Amino acid sequence: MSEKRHLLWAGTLASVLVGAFAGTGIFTFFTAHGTAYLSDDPAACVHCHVMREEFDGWQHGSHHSVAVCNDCHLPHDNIAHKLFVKASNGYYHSKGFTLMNFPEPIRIKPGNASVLEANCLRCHGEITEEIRAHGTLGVPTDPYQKADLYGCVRCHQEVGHGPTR
Amino acid sequence: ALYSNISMRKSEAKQRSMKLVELGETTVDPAEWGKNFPREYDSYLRTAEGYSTKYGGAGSEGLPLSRLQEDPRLRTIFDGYAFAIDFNRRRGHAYMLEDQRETKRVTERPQPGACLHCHASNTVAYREAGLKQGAPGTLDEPFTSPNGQAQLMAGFEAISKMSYADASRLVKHSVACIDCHDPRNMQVRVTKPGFIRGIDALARSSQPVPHLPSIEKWRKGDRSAAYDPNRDASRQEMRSMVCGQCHVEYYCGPKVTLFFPWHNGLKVEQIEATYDAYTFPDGDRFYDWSHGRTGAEVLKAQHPEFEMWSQGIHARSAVACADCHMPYMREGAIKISDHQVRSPLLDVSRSCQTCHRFPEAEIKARVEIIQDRTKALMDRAEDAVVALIDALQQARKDGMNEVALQPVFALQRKAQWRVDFVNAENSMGFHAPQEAARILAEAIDYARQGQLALRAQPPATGAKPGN
Amino acid sequence: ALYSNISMRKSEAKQRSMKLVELGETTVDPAEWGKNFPREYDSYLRTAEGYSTKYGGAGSEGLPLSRLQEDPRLRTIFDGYAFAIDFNRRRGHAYMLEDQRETKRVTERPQPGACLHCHASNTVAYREAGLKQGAPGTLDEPFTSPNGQAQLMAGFEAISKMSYADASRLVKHSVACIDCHDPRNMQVRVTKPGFIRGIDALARSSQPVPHLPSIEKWRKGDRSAAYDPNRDASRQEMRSMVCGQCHVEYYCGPKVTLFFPWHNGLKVEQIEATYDAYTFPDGDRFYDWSHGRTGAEVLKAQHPEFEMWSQGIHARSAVACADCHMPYMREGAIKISDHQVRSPLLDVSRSCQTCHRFPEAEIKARVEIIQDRTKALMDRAEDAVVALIDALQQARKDGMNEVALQPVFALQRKAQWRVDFVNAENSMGFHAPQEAARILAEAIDYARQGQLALRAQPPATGAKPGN
Ligand code: HEC
Ligand code: HEC
Ligand code: HEC
Ligand code: HEC
Ligand code: HEC
Ligand code: HEC
Ligand code: HEC
Ligand code: HEC
Ligand code: HEC
Ligand code: HEC
Ligand code: HEC
Ligand code: HEC
Ligand code: HEC
Ligand code: HEC
Ligand SMILES: [Ca+2]
Ligand SMILES: [Ca+2]
Repeated sequence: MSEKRHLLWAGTLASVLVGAFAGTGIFTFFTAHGTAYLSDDPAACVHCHVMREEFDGWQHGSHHSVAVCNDCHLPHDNIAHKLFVKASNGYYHSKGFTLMNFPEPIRIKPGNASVLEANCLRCHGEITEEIRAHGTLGVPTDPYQKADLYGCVRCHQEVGHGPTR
Repeated sequence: ALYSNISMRKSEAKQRSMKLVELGETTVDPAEWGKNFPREYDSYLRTAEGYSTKYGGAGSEGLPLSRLQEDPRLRTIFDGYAFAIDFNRRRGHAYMLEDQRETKRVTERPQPGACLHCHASNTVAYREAGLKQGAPGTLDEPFTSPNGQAQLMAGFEAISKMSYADASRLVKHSVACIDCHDPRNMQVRVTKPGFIRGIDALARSSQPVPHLPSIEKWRKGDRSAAYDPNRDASRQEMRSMVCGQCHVEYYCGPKVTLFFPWHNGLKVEQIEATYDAYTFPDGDRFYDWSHGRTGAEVLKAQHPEFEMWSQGIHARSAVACADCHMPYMREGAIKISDHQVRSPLLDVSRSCQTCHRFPEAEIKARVEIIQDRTKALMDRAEDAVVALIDALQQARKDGMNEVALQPVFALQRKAQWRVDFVNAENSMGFHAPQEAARILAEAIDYARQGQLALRAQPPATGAKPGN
Repeated sequence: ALYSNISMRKSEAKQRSMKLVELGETTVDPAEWGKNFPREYDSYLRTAEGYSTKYGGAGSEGLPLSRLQEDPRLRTIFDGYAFAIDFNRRRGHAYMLEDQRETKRVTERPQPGACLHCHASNTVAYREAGLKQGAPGTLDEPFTSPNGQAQLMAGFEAISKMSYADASRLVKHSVACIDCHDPRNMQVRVTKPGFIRGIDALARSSQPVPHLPSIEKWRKGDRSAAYDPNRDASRQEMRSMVCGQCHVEYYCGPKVTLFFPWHNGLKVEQIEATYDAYTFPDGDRFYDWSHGRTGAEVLKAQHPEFEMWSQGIHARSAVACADCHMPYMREGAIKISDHQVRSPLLDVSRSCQTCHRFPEAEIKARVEIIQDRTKALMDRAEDAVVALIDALQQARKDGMNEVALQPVFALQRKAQWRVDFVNAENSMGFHAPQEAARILAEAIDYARQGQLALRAQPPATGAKPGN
C-alpha cells in the first residue's frame, strides 16, 4: 500500500467516526443502531423508520434476491471510497433523522446517484457495453443537467424499489 | 436531547391514536374528533386560510373573488340565471356553509334545502329528519346498516324539499369528520345521498370506467344489490369518491330531488345525453333556465371535478384526489393525511414529487402550460358563445320566427354547456388537459355554427318595419 | 448450466465490435458498416417490413396506403397542389428513396433536387458536389472540420437547385449509417444542412426551449460561433435531433433553398409568424400555393414531428425519439438500439414499459384514447375547412369582389395551416395531445369565422345575372 493510500485510509476512518459521531453523538450512534449501520444488512437501514418505504419497495423490487442496499448504494471500487461515502451519508442521515429537517420526499442526490450507477455497471457492465460506447448515458458531470433525468435509472428506476408511479 | 429525540420518535410511531373520547354516529362536532386526532384536526382547521395561485384559490384577503368581475362575459352567458348576480371563486372547506348562506343566489333567489347536500355536515341531520318521516330504527345503528340508509334517504328527500332557510337551521358545521369517516374505525366512507344514488346509476350504465375497477367488477356480478361504494369500492377509489360526493355536476332545482346525472356515463356528452333524455314530472324537457336574452332553454354545469378527473391520465393511473389534495405529511415519526385540502401547487414536493422526480419549478411550469392553454381556448370559446348570444338577441329583435330559432337554440345549449363544463371545473384543465381542450373545441364549433345558421336565414320575413 | 450460460454470454459480449472493415467518411453503403455492426444492420434492414396500427404504418401489403382515398376531404383542402394528386401513408426507412422517386408529385410535377435532403444518404454526395463547386479540402477530412462543413453547404446549395432527375442520379441509398453516425467512433451526429441551419436559427430566437438545454446554455454564452449540435448538444438531445433532421416542417419550393422555419420558435403560430414575415427574393409574400378553388395563398405543413414532440410532456421529460422508436433490445448478451425504426405500439414492452409499469393493453388503450380524441377533432376541423372552401368558391362564383375576399383568404390560410399541422404530423396527436387539440380548436374557429365573414357580406354587388 502506497503512502498516499495510507493517508487516505486514515483520513477515511476518521471521517467515518467524525461523520457518524458528529451527526448523532456517540450515545445516539449506538441506540440508533449505528453499529448495524456499518454492516451490509438491509435491516440496518430500516432501523430508521424513514427508510421504511425504500426497504418495503426493495423487498418487492426485482433485485431483492440479488442485491442488498449496499450493493447499490455504496461504492465498490475501493474500501476507502466506500467508507468515505458511508461516513458522509451517515452524517447526513443522522443529522436529518435527528433534526427531522430533511426535505421529503427523500431524493437521491447527484453524488449518490453516480455511486449508484457505477454499481449498475459493476453488475451489468458487459451487457450494456455497446450502448455505453459514448459514455454511460450517465449522471452528467454537467450540473446544469438534472441528474434525475439521466443514467440507467432514467429507464430502470424501478429496479431497486419497484415502481414509484 | 438527541437520544431522547430518537426514542420519542420510536414511541410516537406506535402511539398514533390515543382514544380520549368516544366517537359515535351522532358526534358531529369536529372538535370532539379532534381530541382523538389532533393532527388531522389542526390541518382541517387550516382550510380557513386563504391563498391564491395563478388560477386557483380565492385570494387571501378574506373576501372571495368574484368570477363575474374577473370575466364579465359570464354575465352574458348566465343572463337570466342566479349565477349572473353572484358567482365567486371557491374558498376553503371552512367557508362552505357561510358562503352558501351569504351568496345572493340564496339571499335574493328562493333555493331549496337540497343545496345543503354539499355545504354542511348533514349526515346526522338527514337521519334525524328521516326518523321523523317514519324511517325505522335508531340513530345509534351504524350508518351503513339498512335502517341507517333508510333514515338517510328519507331525511334527504324531506330536507331537500324544505326552504333553504328552514333546512339551514338544521345544520351547524361545514363538511365534518363524520361525513367522510366511520367513527368506529376512521375508515373513509361516503355519506351523501346524491353520490350514493349517482354512483349506482353510473354502475348500471354500460359505459367503461377503467379508473373505477370495483364498478367494472360489480357489473360482472349478479347486480341483485345496488353498487355500494362503502362495501364495494377499494380504499384507493374511496380516496376520490369521498370528494366526488360534492365536486360533481348536479341538478338541484325545484322540480325534482337533487341528482347526479351519471346514467349514461361521466363524459360531457354523456351527461348532456342524460339531460336531453330526461323529462320532468311536469312533462317539461330538462333545462336549468331560459336564457334571459335569447330564451333558449339551457344547462348549467357545476364543478365537474370528479367527472373531468375521470377522463384524465391520473385517474387511469389510480391517482386519487386525496393523493394530490391531501398528501401525506410527516408529523414527527408518523405520516398523516394533510386535511388542509387546497391547491397542490402550494406544496408541490409532497403533492407531486412523490411520483414525479422533477424539480419543483419544472413541475409548476408544466401545470402552467396546461392551464394557460386551457385558458386561451376558454377565452376563445366564451367569445364565440357571447357572439352567438348577441346574434340571437338581434335575430329575435329582427323578428325571426320561433321555428327557425329552434335549431339555433339547440346549438346555444350545446356550446354553452361545453364552455361551462370547463369553466365551472376548477382545475383550469389540469385534471384532463386534452379532454378539456376537446370540449372547448366543440364549444367553439357549435357556437360558430349557431351564428352561421342565423346568417344563413333569409332576411327576416316577419321583420317589423323600421328595424 | 447457469454458469456456462453466463460465461457464454460474457464471451459473446466481448466480441461485440470486431473491426472487420475500415469505415471512413466515404463509406456510404450500409452493408459495409454492417460488417462491423451486424446486429444494428440486421434491424436496420427490417425497416422494409410493412405493418399497420390503428393510425400508424402503411399496411403490410407492399403498396403504401393513399391518404387521399382514406380521407377525400384532403383533395379539396389541397386542391391545386401536388399533394392533391398523390399523398400516401409513410412507410419504413428502406422505402424513402423509392417512394419519392415514384410519387406522382415527382413524376408529374417538376421538383428540385432539394427534395433529396431527407430521402437519401447524401452526406457524401453533397460534399463531392461541394468540392466541384470549389469548396476547400478533401473528402477524407472529418465531416465536422471547417472544410468538411464548407463542402457540405456548397454541395447542398448546388444539388438543391438541380432538377430532381439529375440530383437523384447522385444518390443510391435511403438514409444510411453515415447520415447519423461518425464512422470513426459511431457517435451519433447530424449531417443534414437544413437541420444544421434550422437549429441555429432556433437558437438565435429568444423562444424558450426547456427541452433542449444545450440551446438554453448556448444562448447564455457569447454566441460568437453558431450553435452547433455536433459540438453543443448532449447525447440525449442528439437522440432526438438526429430524427429532427427530417421529421420536421420545411419549405422546399423553387424560390429559395430548402429551409426549416424555426426563426421564431417551434410552435404552430411561431412558424406561421416566420412565414408571414418572410419575403421571397422575387418580392412575393410567402405561400406554398394558390388554392385551386379559392385562390387563397396558403401554406402546406409537412410532418412536424420534431416540432410537435417539442410541445409535449415527453420532450420536457427528456424522452427522446430514439427512446420510443429505437428502444434497446437484448440480443444474446448484448443490448443494442433497435434500428428497425417503426411504431412503438408494435413493441410496447420495450418502448414504453421500462418507464410506464402498466400492462400493455392499458398502455395501448391510453394511446388510443389520445389518438381517437385527436381524430374526432381533426374530422371536425376538416369539415369546417372544407365548408369554408366551398363557401369561398361560391362567393367567387357569385362575383364577390377581391378586396372583400382578402380577409377571408387570411382566415382560410390560418385554418388550413393548423388543420394540416396536425394531419401531417404522424402521431395522430400522441406526441403532444393537448397541443394538438388546441391547434385544431383554433382551426375550427378560423374556418367558421371565415364562413361568417362571407355571410356577413351584403348580397354580392357584382353578381352576374342568372346566378
Ligand atoms: C438494485 C439496486 C438497489 C438496491 C438493492 C437498493 N436500492 Fe435504493 N435506490 C436504487 C435506485 C435505482 C434508486 C432511485 C434513484 C433515482 O431515481 O435516481 C434508489 C433510491 C434510494 C433512496 C432515495 C430515495 C429516492 O427515491 O431517490 C433511498 C433512501 C434508498 N434507495 C435506500 C435503499 C435502501 C434502504 C435499500 C435496502 C433496503 C436500497 N435502497 C436498496 C437502487 C437500489
Ligand atoms: C439514522 C437513520 C438512518 C439510517 C440508519 C439510514 N438512513 Fe438513509 N436516510 C436517512 C435520512 C434522514 C435521509 C434523508 C437525508 C437527506 O435527504 O438529507 C436518508 C437518505 C438516504 C438516501 C438518499 C439521500 C442522498 O443523499 O442521496 C439513500 C440512498 C439512503 N438514505 C440509503 C440508506 C442505506 C443504504 C442505509 C443502510 C446502510 C441507510 N440509508 C440507513 C436516515 C437513515
Ligand atoms: C450486485 C449486483 C447487481 C447490481 C448492483 C445491480 N444489478 Fe441489476 N441484476 C443483477 C442480477 C444478478 C440480475 C438478474 C439476472 C440477470 O438477468 O442478469 C439483475 C437484473 C437486472 C435487470 C432485469 C430485471 C429487471 O428488473 O428488469 C435490469 C433491468 C437491471 N438488473 C438493471 C440494473 C440497474 C439499472 C442497476 C443499478 C441501479 C442494477 N441493475 C444494479 C445484479 C445487479
Ligand atoms: C394529479 C394531481 C391531482 C389529482 C389526482 C386531482 N387534482 Fe384537483 N387539482 C390539481 C391541480 C394541480 C390543480 C390546480 C391548482 C391551482 O391552479 O392552483 C387542481 C385544482 C383543483 C381544485 C381547485 C383548487 C383551487 O385552489 O382553486 C379543486 C376543487 C380540485 N382540484 C378538486 C379535485 C377533486 C375533487 C379531485 C378528484 C376527483 C381532484 N381534484 C384530483 C391536482 C390534482
Ligand atoms: C360536503 C361537500 C364536500 C366534500 C365532501 C368535499 N368538498 Fe371540497 N369543497 C366543497 C365546497 C362547497 C367548497 C367551496 C367552499 C367555499 O367556496 O366556500 C370546496 C372547496 C374545495 C377546494 C378549494 C379550496 C380553496 O381554499 O380554494 C378544494 C381544493 C377542494 N374543495 C377539494 C376537495 C377534495 C380533494 C375533497 C375530498 C378529499 C373534497 N374537496 C371534499 C365541498 C366539498
Ligand atoms: C353536489 C354538490 C353541491 C350542491 C348540490 C351545491 N353545491 Fe355549492 N358548491 C359545491 C362545490 C364542490 C363548490 C366548490 C367549487 C366551486 O366553487 O366551483 C361549491 C361552491 C359554492 C359556492 C361558492 C362559489 C360560488 O359559486 O360563488 C356557493 C355560493 C355555492 N356553492 C352555493 C350553492 C347553492 C346556492 C346551491 C344550491 C342551489 C349549491 N351550492 C349546491 C358543491 C355543491
Ligand atoms: C372531505 C373528506 C374528509 C374529511 C371532512 C375529513 N377527512 Fe380524515 N381523511 C380523509 C381521507 C381521504 C383520508 C385518507 C384515508 C385513506 O387513505 O384511506 C383521511 C384520513 C384520516 C385519518 C387516518 C390517518 C391519516 O391521516 O391518513 C384520520 C385519523 C382522519 N382522517 C381524521 C379526520 C378528522 C379528525 C377529521 C375532522 C376534523 C377528518 N378526518 C375529516 C378525508 C376526510
Ligand atoms: C401517485 C402518483 C402521482 C401523483 C401524486 C401525481 N402524479 Fe402526475 N402522473 C402520474 C402518472 C402515473 C402519470 C401518467 C404518466 C406516467 O405513467 O408516468 C402522470 C402524468 C402527469 C402529467 C402528464 C400528463 C398530463 O396530464 O399532461 C403531468 C403534467 C403530471 N402528471 C403532473 C402532476 C402534478 C402537477 C402533480 C401534483 C399536483 C402530480 N402529477 C401528482 C402519477 C402521479
Ligand atoms: C414517448 C414516446 C415517443 C416519443 C418520444 C416520440 N414518439 Fe413518435 N410516436 C410515438 C407513438 C406512440 C406513435 C403512434 C404510433 C402509431 O400510431 O402506431 C408515434 C408515431 C410516430 C410516427 C408515425 C409512425 C407510424 O407508424 O406511422 C413518426 C414518423 C414518429 N412518431 C416520429 C417521431 C420523432 C421524429 C420523434 C422525436 C422528435 C418522436 N416520434 C418521438 C411515440 C413517441
Ligand atoms: C434522412 C431523413 C430521415 C431521418 C434522418 C429519419 N427519418 Fe424517419 N422517415 C423518413 C422518411 C422519408 C420516411 C418515409 C419513407 C416512405 O414513406 O417511403 C420516414 C419514415 C419513418 C417512420 C414510419 C415507419 C413506417 O414503417 O411506417 C418512422 C416511425 C420514422 N421515420 C421515425 C424516425 C426516427 C425515430 C428517426 C430518428 C432515429 C428518423 N425517423 C430519422 C426520413 C427520415
Ligand atoms: C425536411 C425533410 C424532407 C424533405 C425536404 C422532403 N421530405 Fe418527403 N418525407 C419526409 C419525411 C420525414 C417523410 C415521412 C413522414 C410522412 O410521410 O409524413 C416523408 C415522406 C414522403 C413521401 C411518402 C409519403 C407521401 O407523402 O406520399 C413522399 C412521396 C415524399 N416524402 C416526397 C417528397 C418530395 C417530392 C419532396 C420534395 C418536394 C420531399 N419529399 C421533401 C421528409 C422530407
Ligand atoms: C432509454 C432507456 C434505457 C436506458 C437509458 C437503459 N436501459 Fe437497460 N434496457 C432498456 C430496455 C428497453 C431493455 C429491454 C431490452 C429487451 O427486452 O430486449 C433493457 C434491458 C436491460 C437489461 C437486461 C434485462 C434482461 O432482460 O435481462 C439490463 C441488465 C439493463 N438494461 C441494464 C441497464 C444499465 C446498466 C443501463 C445504464 C448503462 C441501462 N440499462 C440503461 C432500456 C434502457
Ligand atoms: C436515423 C438515424 C440512424 C441511422 C440511419 C443509423 N443509426 Fe445507428 N444509432 C442511431 C441512434 C439514435 C443510436 C443511439 C445512439 C446513442 O444512444 O448515443 C444509434 C446507435 C448505434 C450504435 C451504438 C450501439 C447501439 O446499438 O446503441 C451502433 C453500433 C450503430 N448505431 C450502428 C449503426 C449502423 C451499422 C447503421 C447502418 C446500418 C446505423 N447505425 C444507422 C441512429 C441511427
Ligand atoms: C424514458 C422514459 C419514457 C418512455 C420510454 C416513455 N415515456 Fe411516457 N412518459 C414519461 C414521462 C416522464 C412522462 C411525464 C409524466 C411523468 O412524469 O410521469 C410520460 C407521460 C406519458 C403519458 C401521459 C402524458 C400524455 O401525453 O398524455 C402517456 C399517455 C405516456 N407517457 C405514454 C407513453 C407511451 C405509449 C410510450 C411508448 C410509446 C411512452 N410513454 C414511453 C416517460 C417515458
Ligand atoms: Ca348542473
Ligand atoms: Ca411546409
